[in-house]
Amino acid sequence: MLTVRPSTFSDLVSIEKLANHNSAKISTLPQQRDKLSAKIDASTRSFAGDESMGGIEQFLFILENTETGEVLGTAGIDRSAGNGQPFYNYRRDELIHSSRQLQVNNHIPILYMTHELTGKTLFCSLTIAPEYRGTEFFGLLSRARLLFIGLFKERFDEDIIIEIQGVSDETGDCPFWDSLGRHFFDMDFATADHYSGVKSKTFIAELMPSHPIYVPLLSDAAQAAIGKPHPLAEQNCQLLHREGFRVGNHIDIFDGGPTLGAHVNDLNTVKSMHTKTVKVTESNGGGVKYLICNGDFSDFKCVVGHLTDGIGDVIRINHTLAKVLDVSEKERVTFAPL
Amino acid sequence: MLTVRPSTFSDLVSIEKLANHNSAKISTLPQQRDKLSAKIDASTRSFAGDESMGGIEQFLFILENTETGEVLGTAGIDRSAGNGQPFYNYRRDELIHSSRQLQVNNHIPILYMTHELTGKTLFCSLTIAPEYRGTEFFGLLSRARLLFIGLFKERFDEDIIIEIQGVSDETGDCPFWDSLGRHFFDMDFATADHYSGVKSKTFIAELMPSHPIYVPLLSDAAQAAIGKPHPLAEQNCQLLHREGFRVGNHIDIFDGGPTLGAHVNDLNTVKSMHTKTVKVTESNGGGVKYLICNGDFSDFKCVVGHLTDGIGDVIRINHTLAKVLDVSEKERVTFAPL
Amino acid sequence: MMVIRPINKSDFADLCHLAKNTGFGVTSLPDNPNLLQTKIDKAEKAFAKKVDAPHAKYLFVLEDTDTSKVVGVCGIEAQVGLEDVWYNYRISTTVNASIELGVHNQTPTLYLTNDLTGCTEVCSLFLQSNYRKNSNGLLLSKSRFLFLADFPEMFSEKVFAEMRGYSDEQGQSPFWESLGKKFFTMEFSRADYLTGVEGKSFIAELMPKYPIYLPFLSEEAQKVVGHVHADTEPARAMLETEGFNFNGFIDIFDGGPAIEAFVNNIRVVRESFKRHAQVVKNPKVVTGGDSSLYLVSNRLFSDFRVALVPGASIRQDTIDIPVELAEQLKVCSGDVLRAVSLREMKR
Amino acid sequence: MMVIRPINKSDFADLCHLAKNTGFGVTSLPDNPNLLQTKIDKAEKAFAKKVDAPHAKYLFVLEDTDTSKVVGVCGIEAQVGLEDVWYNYRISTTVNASIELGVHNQTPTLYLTNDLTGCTEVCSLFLQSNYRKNSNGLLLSKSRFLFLADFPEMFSEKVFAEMRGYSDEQGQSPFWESLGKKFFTMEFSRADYLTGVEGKSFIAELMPKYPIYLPFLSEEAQKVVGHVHADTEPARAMLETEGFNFNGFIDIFDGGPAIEAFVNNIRVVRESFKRHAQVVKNPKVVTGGDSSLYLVSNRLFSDFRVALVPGASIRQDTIDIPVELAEQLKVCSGDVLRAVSLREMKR
Repeated sequence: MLTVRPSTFSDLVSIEKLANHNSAKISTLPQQRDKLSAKIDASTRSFAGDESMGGIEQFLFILENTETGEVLGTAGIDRSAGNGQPFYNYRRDELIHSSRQLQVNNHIPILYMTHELTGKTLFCSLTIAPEYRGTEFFGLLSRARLLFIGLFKERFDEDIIIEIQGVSDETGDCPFWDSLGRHFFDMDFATADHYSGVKSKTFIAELMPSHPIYVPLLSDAAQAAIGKPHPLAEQNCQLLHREGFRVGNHIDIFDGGPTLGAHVNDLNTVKSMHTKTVKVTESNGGGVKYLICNGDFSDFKCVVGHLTDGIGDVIRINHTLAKVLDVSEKERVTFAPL
Repeated sequence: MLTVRPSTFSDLVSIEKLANHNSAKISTLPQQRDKLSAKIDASTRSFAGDESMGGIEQFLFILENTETGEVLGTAGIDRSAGNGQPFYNYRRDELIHSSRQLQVNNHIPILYMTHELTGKTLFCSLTIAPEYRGTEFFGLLSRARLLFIGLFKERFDEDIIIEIQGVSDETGDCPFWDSLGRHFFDMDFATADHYSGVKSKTFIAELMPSHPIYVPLLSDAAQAAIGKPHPLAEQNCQLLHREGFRVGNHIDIFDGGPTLGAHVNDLNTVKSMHTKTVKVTESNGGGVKYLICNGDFSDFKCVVGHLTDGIGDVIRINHTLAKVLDVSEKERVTFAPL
Repeated sequence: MMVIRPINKSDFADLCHLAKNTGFGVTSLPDNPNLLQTKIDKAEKAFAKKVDAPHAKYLFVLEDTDTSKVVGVCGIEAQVGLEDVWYNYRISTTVNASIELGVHNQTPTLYLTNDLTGCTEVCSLFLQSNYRKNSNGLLLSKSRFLFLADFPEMFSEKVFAEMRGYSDEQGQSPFWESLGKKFFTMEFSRADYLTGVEGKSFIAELMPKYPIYLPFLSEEAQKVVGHVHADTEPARAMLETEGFNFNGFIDIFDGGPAIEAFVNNIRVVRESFKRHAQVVKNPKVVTGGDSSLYLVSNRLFSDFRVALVPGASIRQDTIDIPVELAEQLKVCSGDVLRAVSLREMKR
Repeated sequence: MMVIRPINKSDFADLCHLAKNTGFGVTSLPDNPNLLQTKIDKAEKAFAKKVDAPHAKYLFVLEDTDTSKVVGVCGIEAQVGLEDVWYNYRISTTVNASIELGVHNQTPTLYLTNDLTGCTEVCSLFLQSNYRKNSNGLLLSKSRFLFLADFPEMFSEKVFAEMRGYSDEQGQSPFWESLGKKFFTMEFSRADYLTGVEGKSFIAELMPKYPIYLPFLSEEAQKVVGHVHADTEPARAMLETEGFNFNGFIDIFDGGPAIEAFVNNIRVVRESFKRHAQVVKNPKVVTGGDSSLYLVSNRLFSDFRVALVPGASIRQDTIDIPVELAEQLKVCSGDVLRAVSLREMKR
């Protein structure tokens, strides 16, 4: 059965393989073993409730085939975007350059560097094995995080954000980068993106231009790429949009990709989730598919399973499900429509 | 009976008296006869559906005692903030100046000049005779506009904004102005505010500093005044907040007062208003107090009256109310809880 | 005989004729009779000291006294930007460096400034094409520096000249195409014309106020920053030999340089000397070429005159002035003249 | 005898002793032995031409050859800002004007720039207090200009010096209190120290990047922009007589001026001349005071030496050098020296 659970150090090699797969380019998951290892360490401490994480918890979930032990995907939550450092975005704004005398009225879009999303809860590091893309397990992996946040709201910011990879071509060329960041970094997008994953963000303060950027001065391709998702990220965008995430005025400073945001209580999964008491039964039970998770913080588990929800407080699940979720009779599970 | 209706030229002298009353200082209603006259003219054309207004309609309502003919208050709606010119605000943002090496992490609030509220629908020109402040008629006057917008949504922007007068003392000194605009305008707040009412906005482009403003460089009093309403505007703020307006990140460029905003469908009056068919009756009928208006665009009328709302489509109102609202049997009225 | 003198009302027709032939490169001499009349009025007031010195806008003409025709014009604005706003871009350097990443980048950055506000501008230079010979151009241009030398208290200590920027054969300015056009949504020629005839408040309204990183402009635009139009190369070279330098200020429309000098560093000012006039009937016969010519001014404010004399006229204590010239210069023997060699002396 | 020469390893102890006494005004000479050792190492490499010329950081010492003690130090950085980032504020003018409202306001505005990147800096000047007499200060400071004159190809054509800004008796800098402190949240002395010992990336991280309108600073801060500390007045005056000018660049921390000159405009460079050495046993008896002193350099790069000789030693074709001095200067009769009067000649 495919299950979402916290990552552990024993997943390191599997995750590394996933991270280095070609299609992972659109993910924010780091590709270097030491960085991955640090990320798993931070996650382990975060799930353990380690107080020294001090509000910058970083959770990394994995999607595992419990029968084969295979790791099929990852999904992360950073409690606090920027992880204690400034979180950079461009904010889109517009100035009107207007002259009554000359009857000119020009709307000039401008990009301002901003840190205002710093500290919001960030969804990140989403990767899934290519053969599972487009399946219900993609939804499971991505949305399991929403159940987790819904269960433990007090541990997260009330605003959730997620950065969507921006437009780049097969060779990795990124028109927004080529027209903007490249002038100041003197390197291609892939290299800058790599540094962004592995270095402290000091270099962004050092290298990114600090003055506002007039959009009309960027190349046409760059202007067109502002706020546009990478084709490979469109499925995820669709899912997020259905979930209640909305495109705001923030874009990525490197590739111009959009940042989606939502108030936690406006998210469909959070609005529609219920918690009921378990009755373990033999039968498969029929019903419709739900996301189902246990209520355990450190040993969080989430799967797709069949349920029949009713009016009472009791819900029936079969043995297999109960075992995978690690819940017994009278314990409680949380579920939301798939 | 106190009624809200469109202004006419015959109201000019009465409005002028109101506008020049001391307490009107917190209103955006112009005080000069020629400006007032132009405003009434624009309003008359807007209520008449004059196409030449071309999306920059300006509506001016008055609160009249229909028995005495006395004008007791005004309230305006500009279809399009800025009325075709840029609408200026400062937008509050924050940059994090952070050095890991030195363990410094400073949040620096910054004000950016922005025109992004240009074209949204603006509530303005609210004035009420002092003896009616604090009565239900203040709510009538202010909220009648919401019924109007709720009835004719397609004629307005879906975002409604309203600027609240910022902090200044009895002598008219304004700490935000004194610390910022004054350096560049070389005049006191009252004079600049006056020009803002009577001149085209070219002078703002010419005189306001164009670079972002670091808030920590302003005086303490100016910093404290950012986003704070004038004490006299607090009652109105309260009402607006109850209505669903929220403080955003925009402030007035002159006095630092807050700009409130809401999506039209999020406003309580709009959400709770109903339109039903009138049955005129003799009895006073009892019931509770409602805001009640007719559905007429050019001859809009709104009053406070008693109703008993039920399940059917018919609502009873007495003769007096019907007369004041200018509605007959079988016509429709719109109402919302007071 | 070629003589520099203040403009006056009777020059109106000649000035209009000149303005017709300037082309759009000379913003300050628009082909617009009303404006030209205003300029003449202002200049007359300036020479009559009827305006405050900082607001004075002087216009001089070059007259061919044989034909009594005005064939050239040049101007001095005592202090620019006191009524309207004077804009330039200043080229600055932004360095972005990260030792950790081994990156060290210099990015030229344009800042919109009003830094030349209050400085003296030499401007409006135009010489009729058939008179572009016999040092007339140098006489016309450099005569202004003698005026500055004679009346320094009327001017700023810094003087500058805006040079027409590069444009191609079609008259297109790559700098404008890449920057100004995107904000003004009009052709260069129209914007250029408007700055001459409308106030400058529309610049405050339309021009981008935040700094512009040069790499955002087209490569052609980047190349021409601080470069002058081919026709203006000689003027630039002339001013540079006089001690003017490019110090990073460029025109906001076409990217042409504003070159500047401290008045007391201008060669004409520095090397000029005072000497008594000696009116003579039969001047010494001139030998040698143009290179030995001297500019001579009569040092009169309202009746300012400058002409050229051969180097041989410069004596130990006096300057020989032929009778006919003395009349044009309005000088008698014994009057103190200011003189300087027209060209830099070889050392 | 007082002689200027390149620093070397054996000067470490003396340099540490000097650094202890500089106070916090001299950022480039921090009281930190490790850093001083690094500085000596870098200087030795520079004089040995083991670094690329633009990256060279030269340190010279003033040695009292009678005691073999180093009593002063001064430095030249060939080109600043090539490895780290060199920051200044540049004071610019913003004009806000509305003809309609009759307003015309000039607002001084500070732009954070890196415009001095690539220029040569003279720096690290410090002279032990009991040696502040007998023209030792002038010898120490001006000897550097002879080095620039002898090896111009190793330096930028523009040279500047940052002058310590104003601070009050308590050592408080009003400019820092009103600006830097609000962004660095630390005391001036600490920030100043950090720029000397840490890299400058923290400036990129903490400093405000948008322009600062000067009226937002306290009145005290506005007043001291471009002003030097009282102790630095003589140094500023000295450099100004050498041809340095304030051109709007100030220190981002204390608002002190950076004053600049083109190398070939520095008086010492401009007036210096080359002449053959004539080693003499019995030098002419000196009459007259300090004012007739001349700086003399041996024009050797790695073994550079400068000392003072009386004006009487300067002959038509040669310079008299007493035997003892010849040994210190490492010159023999016939070697070509560079000389210049220590002070500007009266004209």
